[in-house]
Amino acid sequence: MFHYFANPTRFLRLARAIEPWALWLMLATLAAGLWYALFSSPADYQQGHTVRIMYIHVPSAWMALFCYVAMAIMSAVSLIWKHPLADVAAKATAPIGAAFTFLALVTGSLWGKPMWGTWWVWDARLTSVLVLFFLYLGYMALQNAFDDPSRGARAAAILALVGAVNVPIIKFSVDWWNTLHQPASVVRMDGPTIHASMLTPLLLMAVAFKLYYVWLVLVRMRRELMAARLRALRHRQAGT
Amino acid sequence: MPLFEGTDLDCVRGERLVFEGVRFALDAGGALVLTGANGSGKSTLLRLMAGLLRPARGLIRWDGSDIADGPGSFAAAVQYVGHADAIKPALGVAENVAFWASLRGAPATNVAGALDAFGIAHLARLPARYLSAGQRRRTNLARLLASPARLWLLDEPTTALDADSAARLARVIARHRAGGGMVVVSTHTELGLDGAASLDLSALQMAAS
Amino acid sequence: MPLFEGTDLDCVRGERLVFEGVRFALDAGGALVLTGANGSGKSTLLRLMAGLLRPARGLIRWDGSDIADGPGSFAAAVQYVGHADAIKPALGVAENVAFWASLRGAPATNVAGALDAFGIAHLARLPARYLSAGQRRRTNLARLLASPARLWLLDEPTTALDADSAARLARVIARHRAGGGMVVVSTHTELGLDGAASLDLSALQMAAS
Amino acid sequence: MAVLRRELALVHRQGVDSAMVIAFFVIAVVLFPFGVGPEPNVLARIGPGVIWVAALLAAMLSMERLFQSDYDDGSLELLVLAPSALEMTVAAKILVHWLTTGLPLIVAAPLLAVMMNMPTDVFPVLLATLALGTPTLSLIGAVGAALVLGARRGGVLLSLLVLPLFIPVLIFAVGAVDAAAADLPTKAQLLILGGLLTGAMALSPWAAAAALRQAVE
Amino acid sequence: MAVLRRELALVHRQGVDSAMVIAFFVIAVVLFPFGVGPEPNVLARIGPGVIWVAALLAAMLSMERLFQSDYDDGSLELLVLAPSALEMTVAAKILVHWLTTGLPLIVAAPLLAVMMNMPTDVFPVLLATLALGTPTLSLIGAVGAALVLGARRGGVLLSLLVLPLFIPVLIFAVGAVDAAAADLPTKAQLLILGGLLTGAMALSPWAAAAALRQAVE
Ligand code: HEM
Ligand SMILES: Nc1ncnc2c1ncn2[C@@H]1O[C@H](COP(=O)(O)OP(=O)(O)OP(=O)(O)O)[C@@H](O)[C@H]1O
Ligand SMILES: Nc1ncnc2c1ncn2[C@@H]1O[C@H](COP(=O)(O)OP(=O)(O)OP(=O)(O)O)[C@@H](O)[C@H]1O
Ligand SMILES: [Mg+2]
Ligand SMILES: [Mg+2]
Repeated sequence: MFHYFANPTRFLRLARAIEPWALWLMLATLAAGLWYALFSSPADYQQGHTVRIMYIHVPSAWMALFCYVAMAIMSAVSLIWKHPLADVAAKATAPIGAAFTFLALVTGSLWGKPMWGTWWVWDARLTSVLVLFFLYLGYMALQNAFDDPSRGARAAAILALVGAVNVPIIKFSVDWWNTLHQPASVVRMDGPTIHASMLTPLLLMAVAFKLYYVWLVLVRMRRELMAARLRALRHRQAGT
Repeated sequence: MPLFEGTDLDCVRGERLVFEGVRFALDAGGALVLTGANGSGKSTLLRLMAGLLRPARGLIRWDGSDIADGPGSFAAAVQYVGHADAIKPALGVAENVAFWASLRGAPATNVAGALDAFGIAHLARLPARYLSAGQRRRTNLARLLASPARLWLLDEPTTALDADSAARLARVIARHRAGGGMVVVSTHTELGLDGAASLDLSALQMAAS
Repeated sequence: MPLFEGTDLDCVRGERLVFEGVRFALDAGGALVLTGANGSGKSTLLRLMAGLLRPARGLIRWDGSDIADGPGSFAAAVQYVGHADAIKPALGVAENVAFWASLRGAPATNVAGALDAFGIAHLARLPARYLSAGQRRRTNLARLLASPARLWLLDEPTTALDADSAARLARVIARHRAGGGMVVVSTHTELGLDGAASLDLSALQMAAS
Repeated sequence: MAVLRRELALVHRQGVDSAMVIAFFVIAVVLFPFGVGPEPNVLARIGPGVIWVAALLAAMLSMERLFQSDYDDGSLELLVLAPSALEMTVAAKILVHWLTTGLPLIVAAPLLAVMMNMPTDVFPVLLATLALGTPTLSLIGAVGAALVLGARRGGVLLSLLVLPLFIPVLIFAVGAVDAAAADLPTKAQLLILGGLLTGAMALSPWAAAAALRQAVE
Repeated sequence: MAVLRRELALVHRQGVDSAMVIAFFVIAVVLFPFGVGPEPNVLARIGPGVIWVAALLAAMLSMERLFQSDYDDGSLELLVLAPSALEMTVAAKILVHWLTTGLPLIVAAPLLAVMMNMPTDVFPVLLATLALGTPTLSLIGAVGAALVLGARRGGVLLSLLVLPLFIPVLIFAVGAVDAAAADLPTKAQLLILGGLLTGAMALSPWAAAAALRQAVE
């Protein structure tokens, strides 16, 4: 029976090899990014020092979207090709994405107070991000709600795919509706429109966040695989 | 007077008369096999005997007193195994059986032996959600041994059982009767109970109509 | 190449391996009887054959093409009767059967004959909530005749049936096979199917371990 | 359309369902004056929100059973196996759900609006939002109901999955009614509600069918 | 106390239930700002009402399944037949229901009160009303849950039966919080809530047990 629960040995080996690199690179870019962000980049001529919230807010907002897209893609892979690792990866991604979304919400709302004079408005961007956060929570709840883990994984995968319609809504909400929130200035068709002195730390922070994700997702996947192996062992001992 | 008896029982379900004038009597060590075509009223009679239904007419007496007369010694003396399984998928097999035993005040030490008697000792710690139809039924039957009761009411107990388990059940019933227990069982197949009385509900219906 | 065949089937349920290396083949007019102890995987194999479950390894082919390859001719060719009844208590017996027939595109005129074949024509207008266990099962089996299908998958179909109905079922199956139909049936009792192949899942498990 | 006929027959045979949904809706709305106190201007202010939140909860509550009984009694397996497309079956079930729960809400809404002291000239907009919004609720809810089949505490889980997706409907619907109350144009919000409905119609039967297929595994 | 142990084991084994109830409670409360608009003074005004209505709906939603699974799988028949008193069994189930749904609500309430902009000095009163009120909800709800066993669309029917009985609890609880907000004495309302709780404790296990007995016929 080993071929199904067989340890994806190759994956485990690869993961163990990548993890330290990801961790150290992440720490290095994070340190550089923070230094630029806090000391080397200028304060905005309108916003003053509050602009520095951007270096957390924007990368975490990007990560919130990135994690969801990754989760949806892996869900599709697991539904269509039934690749067992895809399930594990999607499952490992969800809480990370939820945490980044939470971070984007909190920093955004901290930023909103000085900029817009309120913590929260019900505009399209903010509302759709909140929906994204709830989607993450629903995904995790659904996954744990079944007696049979593989059933939970399949149901949650479908939810992830359905929820994917929210992603373009978040991305383009600022263009489709006139919102308080400002439109894209980095990721756009005609190239970035912000100054290099702000772009550098922003990109550094974005890379650091990505690396953090890579490291954490690998660690979580390894842990999940161990747990699955343990379960299989217990089933075998339980008889039949 | 027999220990367990019913006299002139009529039963109405959903405004329809299921049977009338049924009578039975059972003494220590006795067995009663209910047979009859589908819909002749076997399950209905068993529910009457358990006290889940009330007869429209007639009396069922345990040890001389009407079983409908509130909680008496009867509740402690009877165990009922119906079509439904009463098994919680989230709990282990042994936990399921142990719960019903402790609810009836029996010690948890009986459980292992009960599982063993039905050949499911190796499944004891498996969550019940993983059981097949026959394994579920055996778990359900293990309840009978986990807490002692004089009277067993079994509704088609061999459903979903393989031949080996059906033989085990026959042995378990024989031992129960040898110890003074009684059993009423409905069935469509041959159970192999020695010296059992039998009540054919189809024949009764013919006679009535 | 046989009309319906499975090769090297492994099945995993709830992270547990149920069986491995099962193979079967069935041709027009053929019958396959699944036997084996409780928990040996009969119901699981039937669900695989119906396409409700996917095998972890191996292929099931109908008329040469994999049944997992989207909706093909297979869906129209197969009828499955599982442990559950699929009967709505609020609808009448005939209405219940007629719904499943019309869902499969069969005319409603078949229904009366189907009920008659299982001896429940007199119950046609009764709401299904009043049925006994055996009457429900017969209603469920009547589906088979109400809309024609080449392949019948029956999971312990004689459960709760009285002797008379079991004989009716055997006749119905024989007629179906004589017309070129096929049947796969799991059972713990003797069904009396002539010239049926049989697959003992318990024996298979022994051999594997 | 055998499914449509059976579902309608079931609803008809089982009688009082729609009446119950209306009753729930009314009771939930009536609870608010109890909870908030009967000051007319506060009530009028929160009126559209309360009516819509109640509609949402009513839809969710009645949603839970959409596939549950079919799942429990084995009908679902047969529906999945049937040669007719599962997507159509699902669409028929959703349609019947809306006819028996959404439509009654629309009928009952004006009464509640009067109770909540809302000005009569916003009624047409309120009804328009309900007409566009409640089918969306049924469609989205069906996906959720299909996903939670067999889960523990399905009801609560369903609310977790579905309420966030209901939020956009709620916001734009209440936005439209509030705009109408302030004599502003409501076309934008109604268009968005229409868009949500179209999107849900396009996606939800497929998603729900996929969820049902994996539920019977 | 076998029942108590089994129920707790089931809850424990099935894991995230209480978390889900909290989540529902939070989402339902959060819906209101969506529906009503986020003006701080309006929110503070309707805060206690919204929190209590949400608590009520959360209790009701989780209530529905209290006896349902036992009914469906035949456990209920055995519980009725068992020699131990059915009333005690019912009381144990109600206790576990409260521990897993009522208690978490009390824990989550301060958070929501902050979100609704309620002044911090009414928190003790809010918590006191929840502590006295939520067990009453569990007790009343259990009777309703027992009564609707086997009914179609049990969920909606249950809400119809139970919500009217919940209203007195709602009124006095919100009354107490409002009084606290206005610096008035709250003892009277809290005493009434205590009285309702005592009455419910005395009556409900018997009523629920009687309802269960007739449900298995
Ligand atoms: C809770 C409130 C907020 C939320 C949920 C939120 C959400 C987001 C999201 C999801 C993105 C990524 C968009 C994309 O990839 O195209 C983003 C980007 C951004 N946000 Fe926010 N935001 C919030 C508040 C704010 C505030 C108050 C400001 C400052 C005025 C702000 C400024 C920005 C900027 C400058 C970007 C980068 C846009 C770009 O260059 O692509 N956000 N926000
Ligand atoms: N949903 C499920 N999840 C995980 N394992 C399951 C599931 N259903 C059944 N099993 C396991 O698969 C094995 C085969 O079950 P199956 O129901 O196919 O047996 P069966 O041969 O039909 O037995 P029976 O004669 O008792 O009906 C059993 O050991 C059972 O524990
Ligand atoms: N809940 C009910 N309400 C009304 N009538 C019922 C009910 N349950 C069963 N009946 C009717 O009572 C009669 C006897 O049913 P019962 O279940 O006792 O039959 P049975 O002998 O056990 O049959 P089987 O062999 O099929 O299990 C049947 O004709 C049935 O239609
Ligand atoms: Mg019977
Ligand atoms: Mg089986």
